[in-house]
Amino acid sequence: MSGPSRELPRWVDIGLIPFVNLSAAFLVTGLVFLAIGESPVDSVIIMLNGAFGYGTGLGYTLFYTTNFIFTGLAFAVAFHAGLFNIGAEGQAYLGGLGVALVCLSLGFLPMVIIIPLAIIAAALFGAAWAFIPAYLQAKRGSHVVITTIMFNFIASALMIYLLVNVLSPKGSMNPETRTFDPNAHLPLIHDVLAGLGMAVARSPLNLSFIWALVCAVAVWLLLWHTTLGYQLRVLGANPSAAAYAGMKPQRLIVIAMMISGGLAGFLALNEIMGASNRLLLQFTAGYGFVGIAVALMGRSHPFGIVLSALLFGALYQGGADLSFEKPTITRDMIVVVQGLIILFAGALEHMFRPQIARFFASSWFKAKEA
Amino acid sequence: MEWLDLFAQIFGSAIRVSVPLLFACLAGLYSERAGVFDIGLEGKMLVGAFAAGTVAALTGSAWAGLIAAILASVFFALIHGFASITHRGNQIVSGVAINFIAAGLTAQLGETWFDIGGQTPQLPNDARFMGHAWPFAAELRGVPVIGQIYSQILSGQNILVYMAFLAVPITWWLLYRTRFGLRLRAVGENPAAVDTAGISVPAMRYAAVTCCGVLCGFGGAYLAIAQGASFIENMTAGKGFIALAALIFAKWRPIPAMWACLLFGVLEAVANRLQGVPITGIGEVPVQLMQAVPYILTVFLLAGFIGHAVAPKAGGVPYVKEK
Amino acid sequence: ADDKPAVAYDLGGRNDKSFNEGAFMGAEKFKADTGIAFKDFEIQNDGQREQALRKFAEAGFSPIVAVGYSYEQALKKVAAEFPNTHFAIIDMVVEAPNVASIVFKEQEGSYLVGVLAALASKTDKVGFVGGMDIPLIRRFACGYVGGVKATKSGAEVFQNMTGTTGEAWSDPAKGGELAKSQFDRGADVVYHAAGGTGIGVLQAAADAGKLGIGVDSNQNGLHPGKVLTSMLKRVDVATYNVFKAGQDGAFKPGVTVLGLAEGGVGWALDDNNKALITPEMKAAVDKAEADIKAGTVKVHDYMSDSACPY
Amino acid sequence: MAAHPAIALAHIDKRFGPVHANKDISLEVEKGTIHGIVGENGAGKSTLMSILFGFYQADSGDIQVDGKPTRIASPTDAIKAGIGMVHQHFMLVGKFTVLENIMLGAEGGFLLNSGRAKVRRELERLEKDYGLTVDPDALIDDLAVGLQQRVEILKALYRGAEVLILDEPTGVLTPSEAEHLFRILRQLKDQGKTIVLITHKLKEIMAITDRVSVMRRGEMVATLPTRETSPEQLAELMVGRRVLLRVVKAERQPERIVLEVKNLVVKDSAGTVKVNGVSFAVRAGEIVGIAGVAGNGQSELLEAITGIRPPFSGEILLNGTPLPCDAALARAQKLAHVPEDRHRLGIVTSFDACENVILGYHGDEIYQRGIFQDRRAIVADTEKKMQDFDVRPQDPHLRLGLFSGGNQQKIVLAREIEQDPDLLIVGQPTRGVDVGAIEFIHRRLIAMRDRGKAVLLVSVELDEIRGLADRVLVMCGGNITGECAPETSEKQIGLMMAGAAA
Ligand SMILES: Nc1ncnc2c1ncn2[C@@H]1O[C@H](COP(=O)(O)OP(=O)(O)OP(=O)(O)O)[C@@H](O)[C@H]1O
Ligand SMILES: Nc1ncnc2c1ncn2[C@@H]1O[C@H](COP(=O)(O)OP(=O)(O)OP(=O)(O)O)[C@@H](O)[C@H]1O
Ligand SMILES: [Mg+2]
Ligand SMILES: [Mg+2]
Repeated sequence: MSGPSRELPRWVDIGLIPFVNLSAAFLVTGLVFLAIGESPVDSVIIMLNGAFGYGTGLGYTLFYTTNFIFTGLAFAVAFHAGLFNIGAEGQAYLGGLGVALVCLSLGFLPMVIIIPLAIIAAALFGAAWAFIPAYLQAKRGSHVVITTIMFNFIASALMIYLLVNVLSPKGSMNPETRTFDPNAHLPLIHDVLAGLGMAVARSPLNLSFIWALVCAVAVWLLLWHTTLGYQLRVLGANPSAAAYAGMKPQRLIVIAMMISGGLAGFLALNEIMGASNRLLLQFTAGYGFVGIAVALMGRSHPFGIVLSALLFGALYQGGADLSFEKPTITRDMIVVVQGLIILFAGALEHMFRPQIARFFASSWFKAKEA
Repeated sequence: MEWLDLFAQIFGSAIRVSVPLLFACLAGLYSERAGVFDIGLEGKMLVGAFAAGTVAALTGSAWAGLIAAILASVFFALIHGFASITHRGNQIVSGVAINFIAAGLTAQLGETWFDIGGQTPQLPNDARFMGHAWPFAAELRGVPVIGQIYSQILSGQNILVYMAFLAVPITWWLLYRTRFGLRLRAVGENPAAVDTAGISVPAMRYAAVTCCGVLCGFGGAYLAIAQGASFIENMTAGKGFIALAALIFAKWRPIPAMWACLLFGVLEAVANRLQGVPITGIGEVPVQLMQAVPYILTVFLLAGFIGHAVAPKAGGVPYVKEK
Repeated sequence: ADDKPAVAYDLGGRNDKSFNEGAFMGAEKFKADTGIAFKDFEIQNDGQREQALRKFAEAGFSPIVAVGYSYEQALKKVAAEFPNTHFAIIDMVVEAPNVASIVFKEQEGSYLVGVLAALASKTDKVGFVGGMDIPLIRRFACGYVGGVKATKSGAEVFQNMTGTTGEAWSDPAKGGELAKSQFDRGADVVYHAAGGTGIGVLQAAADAGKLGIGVDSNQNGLHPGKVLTSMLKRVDVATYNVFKAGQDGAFKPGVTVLGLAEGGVGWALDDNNKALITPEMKAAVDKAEADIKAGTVKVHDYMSDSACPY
Repeated sequence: MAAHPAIALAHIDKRFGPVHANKDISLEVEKGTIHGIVGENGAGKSTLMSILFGFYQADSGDIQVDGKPTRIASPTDAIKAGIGMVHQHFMLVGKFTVLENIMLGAEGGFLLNSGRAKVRRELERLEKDYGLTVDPDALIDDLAVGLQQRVEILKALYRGAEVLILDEPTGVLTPSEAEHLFRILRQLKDQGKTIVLITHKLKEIMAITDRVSVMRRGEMVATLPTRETSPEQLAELMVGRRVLLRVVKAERQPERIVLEVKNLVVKDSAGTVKVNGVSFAVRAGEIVGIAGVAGNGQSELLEAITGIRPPFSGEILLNGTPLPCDAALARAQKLAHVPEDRHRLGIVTSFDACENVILGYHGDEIYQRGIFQDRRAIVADTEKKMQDFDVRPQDPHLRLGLFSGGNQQKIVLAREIEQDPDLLIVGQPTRGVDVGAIEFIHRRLIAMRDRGKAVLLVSVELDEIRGLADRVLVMCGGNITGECAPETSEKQIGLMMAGAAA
């Protein structure tokens, strides 16, 4: 009986390999910077400073991080159950509808009541939008990847219709709702801290950041410390074993997707209830798709996801500052960087593994023989 | 008489609209039939459009633009192949990455090179593929049905339109009548069978994604230098995904793919035409509903309510010999 | 204070050949005239409006011109945070002591190009392609219809809107299709108020041998001889004026309405289209202009009652 | 030796990561003979043949074909050298016709048309020569396994194979189909073809081969003329020591009925009837064995009883009460199940051992603490079970995939047996398990019986059935074709397995 010789050390698996992949992505990014005639080094300095160097920047970084935690967790929960939910975009969009309906109609209630209601609404609407693809996958075998793509587009059409024809005030130029009553604004962190006597820079960072961290812990507990989570993971790792063990795969598929959709819906808490305070078009802005990369980078583990969400948040905010500082660099550059990270950390995640494995196999040997 | 005219107009418009869908749909067909799923059609068309717009602007030649579009799109197709064939990465993730990179890179490079808001410069007509009227088109316009079809639908389209529709029988022929097609279909169903028959699975799949890249290049070129006269940021606007829907709708077969694209084209043409016009008995149909119809139809199909779409068996699964 | 003017463009971007480009031209002219540099920023999504304004304000820029009505909410917030910074917003009214709001009487300019379109049309059918379906664009459409009908009461005007989202401003393929469908129905002149989408409209007109009408900036040069004229909306003048006032320390908050009389709107005549404008057409449009300025002709403002009487 | 051997392998070595699949193997196959290769699961037989066919590359070693050193870097090279292979898992495209499958890779030109005609002609000839009849225009998916296998053979012959390798060809065949196959193989041999036959079934080796090679744990331990050996000797060579074919067990009187199956009909997902109105009973204190060639409905029968696959009709009673089709409820009614296909059903290889120990019992109260799982209880329970079943290494946190096959099986057995069920259903309990573990597992099963539990055992190993069971049921074609005592001769049982009534 031999030991786990084929295994790479855990730190290599969750630390070194993602790091190498990320470095490859940044290397190529550097080449793109050179290609458009910008110094990569300067750019990195500006981005780091933009993301972490001053209060507002840090606030924005964490604000974006919040979005990515939600969508990253959303992807990860479904992924653990073996489902590829690329519909976070649409689910978050619908979550926005739920939040907006609560905030618009119940804005007269005290904040302590509105906030939980909005959380529930975000989760319910997001989950409801995930339910149909989930149900079709469970009962009719329609592949959830394709149906969730389709549902992103359907959500977009639906929301445009609602915003243009139903929700926007008459005579308004923008298809967006009126601004919510102050009771229905999620408190901004700088306001909260000011109330506690701490002065921090203004930014849209709001209480949903805390909620995102709570969700990360909750997802971790769910997946690794509850029977439901156990069942979801068995379903993902070996669906036949799930059936053998008397689990109900169809029900689990629906549950996993609905949890996933609910988490995606929380994106709206941050964007709609926290920042813009009104429902507007396309507020999801691709966060749902980036969530895939966030989850993959974070090895689908909540704590990994929080870290990689921070990375993407910093990238977003640093990128915004960069394009502000350097007129030649547009925000699109950040889209490129994200794409490269998705490519190298996601699609090409196995590229460097054999080399690394070989390296460790050899040093392993040496250590053993010595 | 008037409704005949209307019909001809809508159909003419539907053809123009469906051309990029058709290119992308056939592109996806090659790739997915070989077992490589591709949600990066959108991105590849976009880089194709950008390359076409750029090179046509620089050289003044539409053909140079087309070749550039093909090369650029094939390059991205090969990245997808590198990730999903050579490195057995997740094909969905790779597709998402391609879409991101394409969207960002085209806009950034456009901005860097031309500094006109991420677009490429407006092209003069001789740097575009222009439509050419067929002989006697104008004269026959008045002849009902045949004349209308001839003059309003067949005549006056640019060469890429004809190529798109020609690509359908060619694809059919390649797929079902040639060695290449047999192997391509086999590799999407059971790559191990292909492997043991002494055919390289990676080579077949690379060939397939290359075909995919070529056709996406055509689609992009059509948008930028035939239908339009420059590349514009994000000008594919979701067409790659509608094409994907059409591909599923056609159950991964070439001739039905054409009908699916035309159907979706007609939907858009009708939506354009009926905008703001109330339909008797129904009232005004929201444009958003019309826009969502292709997606809704596809979901219905996938759910098995209209026939059943069964994807190529080995689709989406990397081929691993030594497991 | 030292003068640090800035411009934040709308989604179409600095070089949209149209609305945003107008603001850019105005700023460039200011720079050329005064030697004072300005900073500008193109947002990529709605979320950045607030961030862009705040960044400018924090960096000490003033006056800051926000181009486009979509900046309303963001400006309300940021203007309150930075009471000592001067802001201006175009196409929208934001009431704050440090904000200047500049709006145009687009209906008047549109009326004039409507007159020209009616006279240039041989089929007595003309078209209009709008961008996003919002009251502002309906105001363009309504003024245009007014001009057409006043000239040829029997003329038919086809109207299409490209869409209902921001993307409607940058979908030239769709713009082209809409224009073609209007040509199919017999139109031979088409006016667009659709930003980047309009590029496709003008292209389709040129391809089909029909006439297009440009908007905002002078677009006559895009397809010389194929663009009948352009409805000028002098965003450049507005931007220039705000910058200039900032330089002179004469910033004036409140609403400024720029119509024909104020030189805020107009129509473009240059070498590119002078062959298309016959003396009779010029006479007719000059008369209409005089009538409007004199108040004898009142062009209906769609936004006053969300209706178009023509 | 006068002529060259058809195939000569010398010093073939192959590793898959840590698994040393082939260790310095040399083998010669005489021309015009049928050469058998036997060995336990995982001995490396398939790997060796895949190397010969160019599907895998040997890490070192040489190959000679017909006396000429040949580099076989891909199946193309092998085909060129006149080697054909029928794989354990068929390499056919289900949606293609027979014709297209045969053409694939040998289309004979860019256009398919000319090739098609040629294949048709060639098929006719092969049909005449060897009696290999198939409809060239039938879809593979519509063909029975026996016919699919025929297509595989035709594929090889069409490519001009002189050496034909068959990897466990009879595992999926009924005895009569197997008989037909052997007739074909003999005919091929008579025409001068060389055949390499991999199988687990010593009977087949004795019946048809001229020479036989035995592999054990990646090594070639012997090559003998078939005439000069016996099944006992081969078995001994295979496992490396004398095999106890008999299990010692005391007499026991069966008691009340625990499981009763009445007129059970089960269909597979494609709708074909796999179990065709089967009735039987299992009493407390007895082991009932179900014998039969794999694929004759045993799997579906087990799946129906254990609640994984809904039966089409019929009744299943456990302790007198109807058993719903629900694996969780079945467990709650004290039915435990050791599945046939461990990797597919029984375990999750990417999970830790302790997470596998609760599989199926994850809802049990002892594993819960409030709304959370009680990790400590789970680990403690795992440690206990590992100790009881001598699982090595005894690490509850090790990923299950890192345990050897025998230890994985022990973990599954520990999980199911320790639940102290009334009825234990066991499929292939010793598949891929070494001899030491086999004995251990057999003893545990008998201990269950002796505690008055009911055990239903399904195995393709006749010896195992005959050694363990108190009663033997024989299944064939979805029917129970007979019941007999374990002492019944192998030949007699074999007849029943082939469908002849007892
Ligand atoms: N592709 C592979 N990757 C890794 N390990 C493999 C691979 N193929 C086989 N092995 C391992 O090599 C060893 C020999 O396997 P092989 O399939 O040759 O055995 P076999 O004798 O054919 O067994 P069986 O009788 O079960 O078919 C086993 O331990 C197996 O797990
Ligand atoms: N696919 C694999 N991946 C990783 N490790 C493996 C793999 N297959 C086998 N191993 C490792 O190799 C060792 C030997 O495995 P193998 O199944 O050959 O054991 P064995 O000697 O046959 O034991 P047993 O008789 O209990 O089956 C195992 O302990 C396992 O850790
Ligand atoms: Mg084998
Ligand atoms: Mg073993």
